[in-house]
Amino acid sequence: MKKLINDPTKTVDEGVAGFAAAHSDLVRVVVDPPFVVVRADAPVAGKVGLVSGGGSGHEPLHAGFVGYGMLDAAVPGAMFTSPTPDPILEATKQVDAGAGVLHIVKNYTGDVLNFETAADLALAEGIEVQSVVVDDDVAVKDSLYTAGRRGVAGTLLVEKIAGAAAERGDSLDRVAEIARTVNSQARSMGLALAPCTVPHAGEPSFELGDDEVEIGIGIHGEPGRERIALEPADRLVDRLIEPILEDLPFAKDDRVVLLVNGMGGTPQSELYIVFRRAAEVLAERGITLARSLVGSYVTSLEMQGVSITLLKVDDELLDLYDAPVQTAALRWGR
Amino acid sequence: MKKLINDPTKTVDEGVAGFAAAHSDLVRVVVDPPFVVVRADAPVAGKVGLVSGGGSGHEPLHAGFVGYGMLDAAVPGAMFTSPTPDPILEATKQVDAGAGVLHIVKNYTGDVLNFETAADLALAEGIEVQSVVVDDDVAVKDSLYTAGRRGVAGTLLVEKIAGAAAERGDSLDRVAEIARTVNSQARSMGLALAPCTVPHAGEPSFELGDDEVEIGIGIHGEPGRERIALEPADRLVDRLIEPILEDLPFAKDDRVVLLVNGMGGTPQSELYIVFRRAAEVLAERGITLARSLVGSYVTSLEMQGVSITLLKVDDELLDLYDAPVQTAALRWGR
Amino acid sequence: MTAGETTLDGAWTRRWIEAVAAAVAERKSALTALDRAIGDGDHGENLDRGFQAVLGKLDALDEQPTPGAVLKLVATTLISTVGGAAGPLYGTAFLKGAMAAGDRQALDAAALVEVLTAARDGIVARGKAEPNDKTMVDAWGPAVEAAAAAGDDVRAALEAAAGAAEAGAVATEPLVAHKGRASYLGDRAIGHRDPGAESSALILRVAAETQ
Amino acid sequence: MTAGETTLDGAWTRRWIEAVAAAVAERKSALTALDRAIGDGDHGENLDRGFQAVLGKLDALDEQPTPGAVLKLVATTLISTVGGAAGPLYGTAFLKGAMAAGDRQALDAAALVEVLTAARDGIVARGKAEPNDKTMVDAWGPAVEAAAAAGDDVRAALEAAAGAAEAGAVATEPLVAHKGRASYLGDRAIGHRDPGAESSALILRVAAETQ
Ligand SMILES: Nc1ncnc2c1ncn2[C@@H]1O[C@H](COP(=O)(O)OP(=O)(O)O)[C@@H](O)[C@H]1O
Ligand SMILES: Nc1ncnc2c1ncn2[C@@H]1O[C@H](COP(=O)(O)OP(=O)(O)O)[C@@H](O)[C@H]1O
Ligand SMILES: [Mg+2]
Ligand SMILES: [Mg+2]
Ligand SMILES: [Mg+2]
Ligand SMILES: [Mg+2]
Repeated sequence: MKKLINDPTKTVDEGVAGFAAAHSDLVRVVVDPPFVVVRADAPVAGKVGLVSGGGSGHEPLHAGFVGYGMLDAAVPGAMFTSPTPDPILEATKQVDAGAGVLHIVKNYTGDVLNFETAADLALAEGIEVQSVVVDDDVAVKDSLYTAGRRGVAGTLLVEKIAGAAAERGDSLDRVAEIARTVNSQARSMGLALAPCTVPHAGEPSFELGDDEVEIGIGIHGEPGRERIALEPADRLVDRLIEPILEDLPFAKDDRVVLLVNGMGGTPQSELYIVFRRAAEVLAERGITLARSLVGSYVTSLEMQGVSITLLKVDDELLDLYDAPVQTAALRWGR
Repeated sequence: MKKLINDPTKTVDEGVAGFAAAHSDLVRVVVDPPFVVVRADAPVAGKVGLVSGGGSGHEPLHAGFVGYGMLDAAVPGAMFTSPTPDPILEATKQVDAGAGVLHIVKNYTGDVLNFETAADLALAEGIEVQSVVVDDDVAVKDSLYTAGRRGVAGTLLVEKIAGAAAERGDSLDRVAEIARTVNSQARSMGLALAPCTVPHAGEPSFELGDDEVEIGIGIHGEPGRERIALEPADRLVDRLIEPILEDLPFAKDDRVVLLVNGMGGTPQSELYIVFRRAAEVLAERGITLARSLVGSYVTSLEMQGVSITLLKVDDELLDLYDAPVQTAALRWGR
Repeated sequence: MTAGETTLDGAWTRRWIEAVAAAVAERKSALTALDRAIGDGDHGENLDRGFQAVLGKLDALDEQPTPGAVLKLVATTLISTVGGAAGPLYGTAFLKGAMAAGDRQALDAAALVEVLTAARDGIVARGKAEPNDKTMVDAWGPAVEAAAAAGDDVRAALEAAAGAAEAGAVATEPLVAHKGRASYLGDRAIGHRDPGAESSALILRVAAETQ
Repeated sequence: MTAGETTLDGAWTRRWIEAVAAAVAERKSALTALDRAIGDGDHGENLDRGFQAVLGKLDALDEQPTPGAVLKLVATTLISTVGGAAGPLYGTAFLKGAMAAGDRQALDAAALVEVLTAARDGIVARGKAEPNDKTMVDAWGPAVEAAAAAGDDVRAALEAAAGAAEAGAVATEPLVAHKGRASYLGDRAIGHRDPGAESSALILRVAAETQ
C-alpha cells in the first residue's frame, strides 16, 4: 500500500482540512463534531437545505458537490463508514432556513440507520426533514432477500438535479419528489480492474488476478457479483450497459444523460474509450444522448475501474441538470 | 498491465473519438490528418488562435482545455510522442482568423522540433505564428548541459491565462508576451509512487520498490532524478515545494496560484492532503494563497503521484485567471 | 471471588465493558478481515473506535453507577462514534438493554434475560433481520434463548449465552446473506462467517469471563 | 552479384530502406527498452511506425527512381509519421541526404560521403547536439569520418560507416547525456546506450549488408 498520506487514522481529517483550505470561497468546515462541510453562505434564506453524506473515500462525493445549485452540506464519515447521527444533525441545523431539509442517503444499512436517527433528532428540534434513499445499482437484485440496491454514481445526478430544484425555490415536498424521480429513472453498474486499500486496513479490499475483472462492484471496495477474465473495453462496456438498459427499461427515443464515472485510479483517456462504446450502444438502440458527463466523481479511493450511469430525462429534468452549479467538483453556468 | 482499452495501438484514436462524442457542444474533431481537436466555433473572428499539443497520455491536457477562454485547438500525438508537423499545421489553419496563431509548446526536443517545422509551414502559407515554450519543471537543471527544463503542469496555467488574454482581444504579440510571463513566473515539481504503462509497451516505464518514491519525475513516465524511501505526505510535499520556492524565488507577500495536480491514478483525497501541507508552507512563509486548483489535469496515464505548481500573479494575471472558461476539463464563469 | 458469587452490579458492568474494549482492540484485525471478505473491511476498526471512546467516558460515571447507567453510556457513545451499520445496531441494543435494566442496582438471572431480550429486540426492530439472514441477530437470538433456559444462576446464564452466540456465529458460515453488505454477494457469501455475529459472540464471551 | 560490384542506385536504395524497415520491426522492442531506461520508452515504436509507413509509400515511386528520390520519400514520410525527437531528426537527415544526392542515378563513394555528411549536418543543425552529448550524433559523426577515410570503394565505405556507428553507439554508454530526454537523468544515464545512436548504427549496418 503506497499512499500520499501521513497518519492512516488522520486521512479523512487532513483531506477535509485541505479541501476547506482550497475552497474557502465555496464552503466552511464545522469541526465540532467533526466534520461537516457547509456551503459558505448557508443557510440560504427561503431555500430548502440539501444534506448528503456517507463514508469517506468516494471523493469528490459529497463535499465536492457543496455549493450553489447543489448540496448545502456534506457529512463525511470515517473511511467507507457512514457518519454517526451527531454530525448529520449538526449539518441539518446549519443549513435549515425554515423551508425544511432534504437528506439524500445512499442505500446502505449504516447510512440509512444513521440518517434515520439524525432525522428523528432534527424533527425533535423542530426541523422538517424528508429523506430520499438512492439505490441506482442494478448489480444488486432488489428483492426481499438483499439489503436492496446500493446507491452509487446516480447519487451525483440526484444531488445535481434536486439541488437545482431547491435553488429555484421549490418546496421541500417538490424537491423530495424530484429527487425520487431522478433516482427512479437512474440506473448504474460498475466494474473494477484493481481493488482499493483502506489506509488503516493496509490490505486491498479484494484480490484480483492479473487477468481478472470484478463485475458489479459497489463503491466501498466490496467484491462484486461476478469475476471474469479481462476482455476488451468495448465488451466490458456491453456487460455494464445491457443490464442497465434492460432494467428500467430504456427504450428507443428516450433521452438520457450518460455518466461515465471513474473509480479513482482510472485515467481519463480510458473513461473516454468507455464513453465511446457506451454512446455507440445508445445510438444503436435509438436512444438520444442528451447530455454527457465523464470524470471520476463517485470513487473508491484509488480503485481502478469504471461505472456507467444512465438517467432518463424529460424537459424539466434536463433544465434542472443544465441549471448553474458552482461547486468544487462540478461547475457550469457560473 | 490492466487497462480499459481495446486494441493497444488504437487507444489514442478511440479516446479522442469518445472525447468528441462526449463534448460535441465544445469541440469538433478533424480526422484527416488524424487528429486535431478544434473549438466548435473556430476560427473566432478577430481573435488570436491558440494551439497546443504534444504526446497523448496527459489527458485532460490538451484536448480537455479546448473551448471558450482557453485553447482553440489541441493536437494529440501518439502516446507520449509529440505529434508530427502535419496535424499541427492543420490545427493552425483551422483556428487562424487573421489575427495570428500562438503555439504553446512544452519544452521537449520532439515537441519543439515538430512545432518548429509546423510554424515554418504555416508561415509559408501566410499565417503569422508565434511560439511559447513552456519549461516550468524545477526538477531539471536549466543549463547548457541538458535539453532544458521540461514543460509540465504549469502548461495548464499558461493555456488558461493566455487563452483569457486572447478571448478579451489582445494582439498576438501581447498574448505571446503574457504566455511567456506566466511561464517565467511558474515553477513545478512532481513525484511518483507508482509508474505508468504505455499500452503498446506493456511494461511499466520504470520499476519502483514497495517503499520507494521517485522524486522529480516528468510527465512521460520517465524516471526522475532521485529515488528515496517512502515518507509521510507532508515530508514529500516539503521536498517538492522547497526547490520551487527557492527557484524563482517566491518571497513573503507574493500572491500565488497553487495547483496540486494528480498524475492520473491518485485519488482526490490524497491530493487534498498534499494541498493542506502546501498551503501550510505558504502560510509559514507569508506567501498569499490567491487561488487554488486541485485535480488531475496534466497526467501520465495511470501513474500514481502528484505535482505541485506555484504561479506568482499580479492583478492582471489574476483577472485573466478568473476570466470565464468553458472547456471539458476546466469551467467557470459560463 | 469464586464462580457463582458474582453480582452483576454497575462495577461488574463496567469491568465487562472495559474487558470488551480490550478484547475488541485485540481482535480488531480479525473482525476486519471477516468484513473484508464479505463486507467493506471496517467492522473491527469501527467497533474499536467506539469502545475506545467508551473507555474515555467511563470515568464520567457516578462512583457507584447502576448497570443501566453504564449500558446507557455505552449506547450513546457507540451511537455517536461508530457509524456504519454496527453503530446504530449496537447502540440500539445497549440502549434498549439499559432501559430494561432500569434503576436496578444489580441484575439477577431473570433481569439479565430481560436485558438480553431487549437488546436483541432492539437490533431486530432497527435492522429488520430475521434469523438466518447472516447477521448479528444469529448470535443474539440463540444467546437470548440459551440464557432464558439456563435457570437462576447468572454465571450459568452468561456462559449459556456466550456459548450459544459463538455457535450462532459459526452457523452463519454456510448461509447466504439477506441483510447488510454481504447480501450483495449472493452465493459468494457462503463459507464466510458474519463479522457482526462474531463480534456479538465476542462481547458475550467476555461477559461470561468477567468476574 | 559479388562484393564490390554493388551499384548504389535507386533500386539499391529502395532495397536498403525495405531492409531497414524489416530490421527496425525486428529490433523494435530492444530499441524501446533502451529508451525506457533513459527516455520515455517509445523509440522503437516511433521508428517502426515511420518505416512501416515508408513501406506503404515505396510503390508510389517511379519505376527507376534516383537514390535522392527514395531518400526524399523516406524523409517526408518519417517527418509526417514518426513525431517525437527522432521524427524531425531522421527526417532532416534523409532530406538533407536527398538534397546532397541530387539527380544522380547512383552514388559512388565520394557521393556517398557527401550524402552521409549532409545527413549528419542536418541532424546537428536541428538538434544542436555536440559529440559526446549521448545522442544519435555519436553514431553519425564517426560514421561520416570512417566512410571518408575508406577510399573509393562504396562497399568499404558502407562497412566502415556501419562499424564506426556501432562503435559510436557503444561508446555512448558511459556518457552523461546533454541533449534529449536522457539529459534529465544526470548521472543516472551512465551505463545505458543511447537508443537513437543504436538505431542509427542499425540503419547503417543494414546499408552495409544490403546487396
Ligand atoms: N439489517 C441488519 N440487521 C442486523 N445486523 C446487521 C444488519 N446489517 C448489517 N448488520 C450487521 O452489521 C455487521 C457489519 O457492521 P459494520 O462492518 O461495522 O458496518 P458496515 O456494514 O456499515 O460497514 C454485519 O456483519 C452484520 O452482522
Ligand atoms: N538534440 C538532439 N540531437 C540529436 N539527437 C537527439 C536530440 N535529442 C534527442 N535525440 C535522439 O533522439 C533519440 C530519442 O528518440 P525518440 O525516443 O524517438 O524521441 P523522444 O525522445 O521524443 O521520445 C535519442 O536517443 C537521441 O539519440
Ligand atoms: Mg462500513
Ligand atoms: Mg517520445
Ligand atoms: Mg463493514
Ligand atoms: Mg522516446
